[in-house]
This record gives sequence, C-alpha cells and structure tokens, in this order.
Amino acid sequence: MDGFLPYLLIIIPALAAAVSTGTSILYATLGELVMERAGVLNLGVEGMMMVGCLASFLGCYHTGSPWFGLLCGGVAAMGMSAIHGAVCLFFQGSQVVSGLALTLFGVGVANYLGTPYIQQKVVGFASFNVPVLSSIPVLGPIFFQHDAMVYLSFFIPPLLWFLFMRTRYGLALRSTGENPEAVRAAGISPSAVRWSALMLGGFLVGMGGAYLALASMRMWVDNLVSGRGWIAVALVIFAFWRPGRAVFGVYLFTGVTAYLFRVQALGVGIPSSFLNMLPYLMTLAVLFASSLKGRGSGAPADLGNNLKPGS
Amino acid sequence: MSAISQHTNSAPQPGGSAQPVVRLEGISKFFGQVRANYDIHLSIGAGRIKALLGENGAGKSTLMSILAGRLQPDFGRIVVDGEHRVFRSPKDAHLAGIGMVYQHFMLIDSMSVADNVLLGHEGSFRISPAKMRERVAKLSAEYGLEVDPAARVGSLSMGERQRVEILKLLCRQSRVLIFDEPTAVLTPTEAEQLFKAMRRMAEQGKSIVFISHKLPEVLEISDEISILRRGEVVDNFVRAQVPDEAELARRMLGRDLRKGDDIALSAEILPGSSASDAGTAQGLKEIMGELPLPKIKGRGKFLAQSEPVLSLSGVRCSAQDSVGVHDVSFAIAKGQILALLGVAGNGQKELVEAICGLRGLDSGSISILDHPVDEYWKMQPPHGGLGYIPEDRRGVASCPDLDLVDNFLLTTRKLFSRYGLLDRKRAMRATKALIREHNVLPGNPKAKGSELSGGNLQKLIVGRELLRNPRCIIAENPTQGLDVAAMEEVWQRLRIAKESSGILLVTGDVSEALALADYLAVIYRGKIVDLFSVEDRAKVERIGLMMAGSASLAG
Amino acid sequence: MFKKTVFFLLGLMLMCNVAVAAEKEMKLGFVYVSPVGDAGWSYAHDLARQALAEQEGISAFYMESVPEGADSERVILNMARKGYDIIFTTSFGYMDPTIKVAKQFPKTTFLHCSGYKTADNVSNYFGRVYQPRYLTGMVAGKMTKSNQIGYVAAFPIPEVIRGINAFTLGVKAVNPDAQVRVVWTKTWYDPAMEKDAAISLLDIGVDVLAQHQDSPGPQEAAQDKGVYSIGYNTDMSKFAPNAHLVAAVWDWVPFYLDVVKQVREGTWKAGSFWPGLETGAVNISDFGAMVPQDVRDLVNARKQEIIDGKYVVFSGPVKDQNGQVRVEAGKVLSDQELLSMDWFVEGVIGSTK
Amino acid sequence: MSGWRIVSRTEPREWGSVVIFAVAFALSLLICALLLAVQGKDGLGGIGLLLSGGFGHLYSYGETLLKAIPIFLCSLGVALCFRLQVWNIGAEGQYVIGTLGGCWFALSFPGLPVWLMMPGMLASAMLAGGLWAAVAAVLRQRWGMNEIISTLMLNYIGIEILKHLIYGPWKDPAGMNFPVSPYFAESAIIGPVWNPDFWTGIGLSDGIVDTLAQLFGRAHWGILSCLIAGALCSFFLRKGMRGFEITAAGSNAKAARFAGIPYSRLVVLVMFVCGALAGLAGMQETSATLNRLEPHIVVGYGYTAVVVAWLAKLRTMRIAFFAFILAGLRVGVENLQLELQISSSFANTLEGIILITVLAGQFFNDYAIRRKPRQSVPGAGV
Repeated sequence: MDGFLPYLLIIIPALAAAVSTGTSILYATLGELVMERAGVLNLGVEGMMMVGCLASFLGCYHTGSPWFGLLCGGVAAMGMSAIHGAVCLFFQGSQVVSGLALTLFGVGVANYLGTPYIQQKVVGFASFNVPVLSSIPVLGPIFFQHDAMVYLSFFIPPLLWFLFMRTRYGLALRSTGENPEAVRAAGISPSAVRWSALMLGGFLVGMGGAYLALASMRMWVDNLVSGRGWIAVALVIFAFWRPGRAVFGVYLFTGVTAYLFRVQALGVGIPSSFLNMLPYLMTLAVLFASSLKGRGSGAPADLGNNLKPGS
Repeated sequence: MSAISQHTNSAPQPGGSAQPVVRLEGISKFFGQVRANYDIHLSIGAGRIKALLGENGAGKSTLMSILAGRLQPDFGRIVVDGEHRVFRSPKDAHLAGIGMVYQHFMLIDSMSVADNVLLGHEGSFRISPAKMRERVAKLSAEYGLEVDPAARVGSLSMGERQRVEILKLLCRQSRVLIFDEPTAVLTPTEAEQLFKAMRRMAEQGKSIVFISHKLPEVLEISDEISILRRGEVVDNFVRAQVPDEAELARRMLGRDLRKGDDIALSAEILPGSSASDAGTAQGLKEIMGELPLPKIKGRGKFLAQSEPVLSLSGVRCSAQDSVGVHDVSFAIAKGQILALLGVAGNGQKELVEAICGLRGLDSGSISILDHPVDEYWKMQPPHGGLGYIPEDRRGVASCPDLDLVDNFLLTTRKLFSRYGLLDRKRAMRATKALIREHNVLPGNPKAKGSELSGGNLQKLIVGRELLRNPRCIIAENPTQGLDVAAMEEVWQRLRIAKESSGILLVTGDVSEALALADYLAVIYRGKIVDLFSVEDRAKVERIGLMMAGSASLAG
Repeated sequence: MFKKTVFFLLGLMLMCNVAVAAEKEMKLGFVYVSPVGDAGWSYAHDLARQALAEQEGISAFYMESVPEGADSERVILNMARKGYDIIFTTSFGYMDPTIKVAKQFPKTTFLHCSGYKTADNVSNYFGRVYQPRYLTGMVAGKMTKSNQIGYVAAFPIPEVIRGINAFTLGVKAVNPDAQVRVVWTKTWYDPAMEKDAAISLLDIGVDVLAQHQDSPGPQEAAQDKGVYSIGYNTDMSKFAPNAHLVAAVWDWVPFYLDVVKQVREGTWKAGSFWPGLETGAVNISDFGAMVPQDVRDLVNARKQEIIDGKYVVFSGPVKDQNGQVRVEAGKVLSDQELLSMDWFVEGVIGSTK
Repeated sequence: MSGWRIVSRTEPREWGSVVIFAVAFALSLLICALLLAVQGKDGLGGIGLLLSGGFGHLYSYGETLLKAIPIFLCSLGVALCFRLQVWNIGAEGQYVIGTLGGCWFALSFPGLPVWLMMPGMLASAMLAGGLWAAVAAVLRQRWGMNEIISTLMLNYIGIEILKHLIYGPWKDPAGMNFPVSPYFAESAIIGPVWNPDFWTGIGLSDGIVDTLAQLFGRAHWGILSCLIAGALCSFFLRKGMRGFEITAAGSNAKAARFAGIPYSRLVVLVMFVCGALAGLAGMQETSATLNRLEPHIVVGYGYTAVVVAWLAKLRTMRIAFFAFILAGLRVGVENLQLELQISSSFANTLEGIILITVLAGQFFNDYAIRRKPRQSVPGAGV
C-alpha cells in the first residue's frame, strides 16, 4: 500500500473493535478472577458462558427485554457456579476435574436445549453514541460508540478494585484465597466467602456469555462462545489476578487480533497460526518473565485447594 | 546452677488477687489410649502472667488448645467469669475473650500487617487502608509491639510476625492470651521485647498464659508457675517461691538435671539389642544379612579410623527469611557425638538442609565420609552412609498416606532393590522384624504412617535409619514430644550407634545434650559461639548465656 | 365435499401404488461435519434432507458434528450396518473413511461431497457454486460505490479460493476498477469472530461484504453498519434484511431426488458429479429489494448464458494477482485445475496463505 | 449446630467405590433421560439405545476398543503425573506433538522397510511428545511455573503448530490443496488386529474368525502397546524402585527430598513418560485410522484422559476399565443421536453429567456423615 499511513489509521477502528469484541471476554475474565481470588479454580468458564449465553437469549426472547435477558444469563451462570461449589466446596471433588466437567456439561446442555431456537433473533442491546463523549476525537470512537453492555463493563473493573481493596468483604475474599485457615481463625467462614465469590464471579461470567447473544450477535446459533472461556482463564493468569491488568490483557489480545484482521484487509498476509497462538504464548511469556525475576505472579496461595470438611 | 538448693514443697494454690478470669475444672483429654490431660484444675487471674511449664509431651499444648476452643475436652469444664462455657470452636473462645498465639502463625504472607490484624474486625463495610494502618499503629504503640503496619507479612522476621499475631488478639479485645512456646522462634533481643510487651499487657489487666520448657525465661517473666508432667498438674506455686533455675528444673523434671546423663544408661530397655534376643530366628540382622561396606567413589578407599565422618569448614549460606549460616566449621569422627545446641531458628535448619544437599552453599565446604556434599548425595550409598533423624517426623521423614512398609522403604529402598526392582517380600519381613524389635505400635505393617503416634513414628524412623549402619548420623531434636520411656530408648540407641558412627545431635534441650554428647557446639544467629568438650565444666556452666548470644564472654 | 373425498381416495390409492412399485422404503443417512444449527453448509444439506424425508417412501436421518477422521468412519460404518441404502457424507475429510466403509458394504450406495475419489459404489459430487458466486460478484460490482468489496473467508483451501476468484471475475466483468479484499479467519464457524473480521473490512472502506463461512456473522456486521452483503449457502436475507443483496445458494433437493430414483431403479452408476446452474443444485437466491432492475436483468441474462453453456466462468484470458496470464485467451480451466486452485486472480487483494 | 458431622474415613471402603460409581452412573443416566424427555423424546428408550450402541453388539466392542486405545495410553501417563502430584493436563498437546514427531519420521523416510519404519516412528513420536511435556516439567522445577497453566497453554500452542504444518509445509502437493499430508508409505501404517488371512492362516476355524472379526472390528495393533504399557506401568509402580519413589514423593515431596529421592528428576521423568505415551497414542491413531496427518486427529483425548485418570483413582486396571466405559459411552451416544435424531451436543451433556455425579459421589467414599456423638461419657460431668 501507499506508505505507512493506512497502518496507522486503522489503529483507531481496531481499538474500537477491541473494546467491543473484548467485552464478552472481559466480563468472563473478571468473573473468573473473582473466583480465583477467593481460591476457587474454575476451569468451567467456557461452559458457564454457554449456559449464560442461552439463558440470556431465552430471557430476552420471551420478554423482549435485553436487561431481563442479561439478568437471566447471570443467574443461570450462577447456577452453574453453584454446581461447581457443590462438587468442590461441599463434596470435596477436584476443582480441575469439576471444571472440565462443567465445561463439557455447559457447552453440551446449552447447545442441546437451544436447538429449537437456532437462528431466532432477539432485540438485544443496540449501539448508541454517548452524548458529548462520543465526539471526542480518537477516544470517542474507541470507547463511546458502543452498546450499553460495553459501557457497563467500564464500571466493573474499578468496582471490583474497590470491592477487593476497600471493603471488608474484599479483604475477607482475598484472605480466603491466600490462607483460609487464617480467615477461619478470624471468625469468618471461608466456605461462605468462597460461595459468595462463586456466585458473584458466576454472574459476571454469565454476563460475558450474555454479551455474545444480546449485543454481539443478537440471535441464537450453536456454540456462540467458541473458546472464549478458555481465553478468559488464560487472561486471568496473564493479569496476575488484578482487575486493572485484566482490562489491559483483554484489550491487548482482542486489539492485536482486530489490528491484524485490518492489516489483512489492507492486503498483507500474516501467519494466522501465530496469531491464534498469541494469547497463550503471551500468558506463558509473562509467567516466565515473572518467575525469572523471582517475583511471585500474585497467584492466590490457596488456589485450587479444597477446604477440609468438618473442622 | 552449681548448687542445688533444697526444694520447698509448699503453697500449691497461690491464685490471683480476686476471682479468677478463667478456671479449668477437672479437664481430661484422651487421644485413643494416650492420656494427654488428666483431671486438670487451673485458674488464671486478671493481670497475672502464668507459666505452664513441662517437658515436651507433658500435655501443655493440648490443655491450651482446649482452652482456646481448638479441641474439646473429654471431661471437665471451663468457667469464665464464674460462668460455665462450652467452646465448640476458636470463635467461641474468642467471644469469651480467650485467644492463642500458636507456634505456627496463621498469617497471610502476601498481605499487609494491618490487613492481617484487622481481618474480621474492620469495623465498617468500607475500609480505608490509611485508617487501618493508623488503628494498628496506635494499638502497637499502646502495647509496645513495634511493627510497621504497612509492611507485607511475608517480609517480616519471625518475631515481628509473632507481634502481628498478638496484635490480632489485642484488637479483638481478648482478655486471656495464650502463648505457645513463643520464644522458640525468637532471637534473645526479640524475646526481651516480647517479655516487655507481655508485662505491659498484664499491667493493663490482661491475663497471660505462657507455655514453655525453658527455665530462665519462665523465671524472668512469670508471676505464677504451674508444672505439668505426663498430663497432670504436679505443682503450682508463685514465682517468688523458687530461688533459681536448678530448683525449678528439679520441680519440673522430678529429678536432678545434673544427673540426667546417668539415668538411661542403667536400664536394659532395648528389647532388640539385648543379648537374649540375639538368637531369635527372624531378627532384623538375619533378614538384612551382612552389609559389607559400600564401595563409593575411589574404589577401595575406606575412611581411616581417625578421619572425620562429617566435616564442615567455613560454611556460609544465606536465607531469605531466616538468619542463615555464617562461617560454621566443625568435624565429627566415628565414636563421637557433637551436640549443636541452640534456640530454634538460629540457623540449625539451614545447616541441616545444607548437609542434606538441599541448600546451596555461599562459601565453605561440607564433606560427608570424605566426599564433597553434592558428590556424596549423587552417589548416596545404600548403607554405611548418612542417616538422618529429622525433627519434623511427619513432614520430613514419613509419608502419611503410605503404609509402614513403604515408610520403612523411604530411606532403605536401596537395600531392598536389585536392577531397579524392589524385593517387597523381604522388605515386609524386615519391617515386621523392625516393628517387633523396636516395639512400634500398632504393630500392623499395613497401617498408614498417619496412624502412628509421634513416639511410635520416631521409633520406626530411628530403627529405619540405624538399620542402614550409618557411619554418620544427624539427629534433630530426636526426643521431642516423646514420653520418658521412648526418650530413653532413643537415647540408648544413639549411644549404641555411636560405636560405629559419628553423630551430629541438633537440639535445643540442654539436658539432652548433656546426656548424650561428647562435645557441645552452641549456635546463635547462624554462628558457632563456642565448641567445647562436655568435660569442660566451666563452659558447661555458661551454656545458657551462650545460647542467648553472649558469646564473647565465654572466649 | 364429495369431490374432495374422491380425490383424497384416489390420491391414497395412487400413493399406495407408488409405494408398491417402489417395493422398498429407501433409508438415507446424512453425515454432517458441523451442527445443523449453523445456518451454513450443513444446514443447506439438512434442508434438502428434510425435503426428502417428506417424500413418500423415503426416510432420512442425519448425524451432525461428526469429527472428520477416525470417528467419522465409525459413524458411516454404523449407518451401513443399520442397513441404510444411501449414505451421503458431506465433508471433504470423510473421503477416505467413506471409501474404506464402502469396500465392506458393496450393496450400499455412498455419495461423498467435495472430494475426488470414487469406487464402484461411491460417487463424489459437488456443485459448481463458483457459477452463482460469479453472478453474485456481478451484483456486488454493480452495487459498490467505493469500488472496495470485502470477502470474509474461512480457510485457504481450493474450494474457498475458487469461490473468491469466481466472485472477483464477476465483479470485474461489470466494474473493472473494483477490488476484492480478503480476510481469513481460519475458522469455519465462530460467529462473533467472523463478524469482527467483517467489520475490519468495513473499517478500511469496503461497502459490500461477501463471505465464505458457515455462520451469519458477516451478514450481521453488514446489517449493523448499513452496508450491502452477499450471502452464501442459503438465503441469508433473514439475518440482514436491509443489507442482503443476493446469495449463492445450494439446493441439493433435485440432485438428491435424482440419486434416490436411480438407486431405486437400479440405474445408478458411480462417478463424479459436478452439477452447475443448469441442474438447479446451485443457484442464486432472490434479489433484495435494493437491487435495481437493470442489475437483475444483467445478472439473469448472464445466468442464462452459463446455463446454456454459452459462457464459462474461468475462460481466458485470466491473469493472476501478479499480472501473469494463467488462462490463455480462448481457453478454459479444466476441472482438475479448478479443484486444486491455489492462486488469486487479478483484482483480489490478499494472500492465499 | 446440627446433629451431624462429616468424618474422614481413614480406610476408604474397597466396595464403596464400586457401589458409588454404579449409583452415580445410574443417577446421571436418569438425568439424561429427563433431558431427553424435555425435548419430547423417549427418555428411558434413549438410555437403552445409548447402552446398546456402546456395548450391545459384538461390533460395538471393536469400535469401543478402538476409541479406548488413545484414551487409555494418555490416561496412563496422566495418572503417573498425578501420582507425583504433578497436575499435567497437557496430554492433549503432547498427543499432538507426538503425532507430529511420528509423522515427520514417516514422511521423511518413506522408503524404509517396516522393521525400521515402525521403531523409528515410535521413537520419534515418543521422543517428541516426551520432550514437549518435559518443557513444562523443567519450567516447573527450574522456574517454579505452575504446570496446570503451562500445560494448558502448551496444548493450544501444540495444536496451532499442527495447523501451521498441515496448512503449510506438510501439505500434500497431490491433495488438491486440502490441509492433509501425503499418505504414509505402506510400511508406516499400523494394521488392524483383525486380518482374516492371518488368523485363518494359523488354523482358526471360520466361525471363530468371523466372531473375532466382529469383536475386534477396526481395532488396530496399537492395542498391543496398551497391554505392554499398562503391564510395564503397573509392574514398575509396584515393583520398581523408581515407581516406589514416585509414590513416596507424591505422598510427601519434602520427605522424599530429604530421603535423597531425586524429586526434580522424577518430575521430568513422569512428564516425559506421559508425553511419550500420549505421543504414542497420537502416532498410532494417525497411522492406523487415518493413514496420514489431518487436522482432525485432535478430538480431546487428552482431556478425557484427565477425567479417566481421576475417575480411576490412578490405578492402572481401573484406567483400562474407565477408558473402555467412556469410549463406549461416546460410541453409544452416536447410536442414540442417530435413532432419536437429537443434537450432537447431547454427548457432551451426558459426559458432563456423569462426571459431576461421580465426582460428587466420591465424597461418600472418602467421608462419612455421622451423627454427632453426645458429649456424655460415663464418669465425669460435662
């Protein structure tokens, strides 16, 4: 093409696309992050997103209200979270295996129950420009020409940060992820904290699924999630379990994907195998770098362990 | 300590000023057949510091766990402010104003001091780190427990962490604070600071229970002393009634400390080693057969009689969270026992890890059986090498969910294997014989490691290690938590083992060191303060001072 | 009323006769690579299956999401064991398993879609969907204003490349200045991602979108952003009523009915079938309302020429991206060359890697 | 405070696990029947179809066996890692890379005779898979990286490498530009166990040959590798010193290190063995059933292996059993799909439900819920 300029010009639309395509992953990443901060490893994000996706579609389809749909999606994913909680927190099952099972089940059951609704459309969330803000150059198109769920997602990371760092509940939640015995000794039930984190995280993951059905596609087709749940799991680690870094990680990943699509559209071939590997390579590289520095990655110390029952 | 004063047996119930805050009435606790506490009566008064003194395994920790709600008594009751209370959990005890500082801190390393202290007592839903720090700073100033509220707990020293634990209790208005061997992990300066803080807390009306088996500090800090022996309170008196350590020791042990080294020698308590047993058909020795000296590198080169089996010269290693080891040198020859004496946390652990090849050296060298340490561990002769009897039996010497045969094989596996295959039948026979000869209970070789009590596990471990005919033995607090019979059995076995090997005895117990060792090396903050023969009476007298770091005086 | 009853009875008798004449109920099996709910390739086949199943004397079953490879062989084998008469395997990766199973079941008829191997009881078939692709390209060429047309494509395999080339030739035929920009997603089915790939094309000024993908994602993008779109597989106008100009569609019903009839009558012979517009197996959908009449006329005229054999899509001269002549004037590409196409014609911007 | 408490069983009941599995399995089938009924299908009939599809005919055993081979091999390796408390969930990626190793050999030296070709393919597949797995082991031991994460990431990377090769350098020039490698040479193809000529040749009667033909179906000689690997594995775990060291270090890593067990080397060893087994599985699958490399060899055996290893509580014989059961269910669910014409996603649903119920059911094996004893013991007051 003619010089450098087109490659610069597509950055803005690429970033805008990063924000809109990243929103679903962002919700899911933050949801998983909440659960992991409390010490529960939930590899079932993919399945939870699928269930949330279908439930939100059905909610909106039958009532015509996207907000009600969103609620349904969140609640349904909370239900999936509750299965994980029952298996791991109550029945002492392995968190890794339970998560894998949840993915199998969630993806399967959503596609199965969704069969009669294939290709049905819903109202969903429409894009609208935020007054004033959307006319800011550069920032306007990137951040303020989307739909309501995208705008909502801007508030979640600071809210989570506030919850983690500035509330009593957050302190208990973080402590439970690190050392549940200490939490128990402080008179707080670590199991209750983990349950609540599962519910909150589950709701967020469900919203991630809902975004795909209500804002991105606004209809039901099979397998809408297509692996985004696993990317979310990887990005939590990439983010060192911090909400702010999660936002950065999500937008970085979707931004690179979106940018490279546009580079292709300009007529440059790129090795897409490498592109698909990127989030995973990125995560490995970041983990590796942090262990080289001898710094901890910030992983909750008790992540993936079950509480001993009966004590 | 030179003279033993007459012990005055009087005034069993000194008690506090008015009504005691907490009264224990007839507490008994059994673990299976073991009687941990039996019919204990104890009262704790406001503003008093009560020391609970006793040997390891006397039942002090069990009793205090009951008081703190971690364990429930089988019989007896707890009375707080004249009212009968049942503690089902530590939370119940907290609500009654009773809290405990455990030996293993329950802290969250990655979070700040303020977070740890105020967890569960933040006050409002919204929290402000600045205000939390302020609160904790105020609290720590109030009791002289100096610690930076903003620091990450993971970066603190053990002493500072302990202060955090204490602050946690103070913050939730505990009236009774229980300290379980608080000085075990402290440097003397830190211990001093702790005592000051304890004094201040007592002045403010808190009751303090202080578990220890260290005599000087008990004398220094306590108002009242109760002595536990084998699960029972055997003595109860006020501090003023005992003039010196020797008297206190006599009351605690029920025997004379200085004569401790004579006790065990007399007894014929070792079933396996007694002459009458030697002819029994399926003895361990028959099963194992002759174990010829292994050929280790430099074929045919055996250690000369006089050469040291273990020698360290100028060993230095640094550690992130502990004092590390600084310029340690000593050598042990066959037929010698060297006791490395010191308060826990003065570099013993690091030193042992270095000898076991699990910790790199910054400088200096260690040689085991005339081989550099890493070379030795690469070869690892199946027998005739180094035997290790660790302090943390469950954590470091056994596999809780494997059976006794597997636990037996853990270090002896090479004796039972050929071409990489294990002879499990022979191992089973050997385990059975070992169980019989060392009197390990329960005697079922299929029992899991976790089913054994500490003492029985120790018997198994000692038997296992000695079976390998080690020429060098490292024994870390080998009798901690054992009852007297088991303790004397272990001592006797070590004495017998000495004939064919050199032993490094790592211990914090002076009486044990005196009972066993030929030489004493006192370690403080990772340095050897002094190394001397047990015959050197003048230095033996000053052991206590040396352990507290006042080494230079000894020179 | 009476009349109706008579007709009904007559009809009933007729049907009985047919059934008797057929002697045997035909049991058909369809193996799909993706879920039928994808609105794409498998869906197009399944529409035909449903139509067939409604015919008297035919029952038609399907298995969806069958992974190519070892699992597909078992599925085909299972159908053969259960006595299915005709088994349609509808993805390239089923080729070898189909041949293998066919060896064991010589009495069963197999039809494999999109491959190239045949056996005594195995035909392969495919449609010359590049013909309708060419026609849709003409529509796109006429409707574009920016002369930039976007094409969201799945994987760089010959089938897809052929479609892009035919489409581009159609564009160029009516609008020599227009360019076709290609973005690969390396997915067959990821609606959200494919939608984003489509938007990436819009961002650089494309105003007509075409797709070779099984999801309606690109259609959604066009509908959202108010540009035109060209569908594929089936009529996708319901996904993008305001955007959908026309689609290159599959209609397998006539072809399948023919196969069933031949097998039933015993006249079926194995071979390679590559039906084009003339059979109706491939076609273009109805035009969207925004396509002006003159464009419709132009396209319909060219369609008739193709049907009549007066026009061949890949007829020379055809240059590739580098301007090199790949098809000499007066020559046409052979089927073999079409089947292994791995280069782009002039006017395509993108890479075949 | 309720009158019940959860008590850890010191000695899990041997019978318990069988009963619990049976109950959980039945329960999950019941849930599936309900799900079928939701969509207006015959629920119980469907379950019948499921079971008969997987285990109802002689030939279904052959199909099940074929599918169980890779699951068993992967699971064997995964169980070895789990035994050492190394949470390797990367069998999927190791399977892929192993396949690539085997294919590289087969494609690079097509002229070799079978007695050179087979060992070569085996060795290069196992080496490739093993080394890929060892990467995660080294990352863990040398730099302390969590193996769950690294193996999961390596799975995706491995699959992308496969795609890259198959769409690029390894594409068959005669394959019409489709993403497939050239066919392997005859010598690089693992044949089916059932080969009538061979079996009749050694004097078996036609009837038996026919039955065997049905029973083995498409099952290939890879089954031999399962037998060998399974036998070796259980033998070395029981009798071998290294096997004992793995068990001991898995029970208490710290004690193992103090006992002079080379822990890090063991981690690398088990990961390497797991990768080698997974690679072997992949190579056999490719060679025996596809006869060339296609992108579709990746169907999630590695994840199924984790599930199987866990269900089997890491015991070799049970791994064989569960690999067979899960393979049978996958085969059987196809029958259900075909007969009832339901969505393919039902297979995943079924497997998920079984896992969840069995997972929850295990609880009753490890723990007992007992009534709280009254705090009154004769002799003393409370």
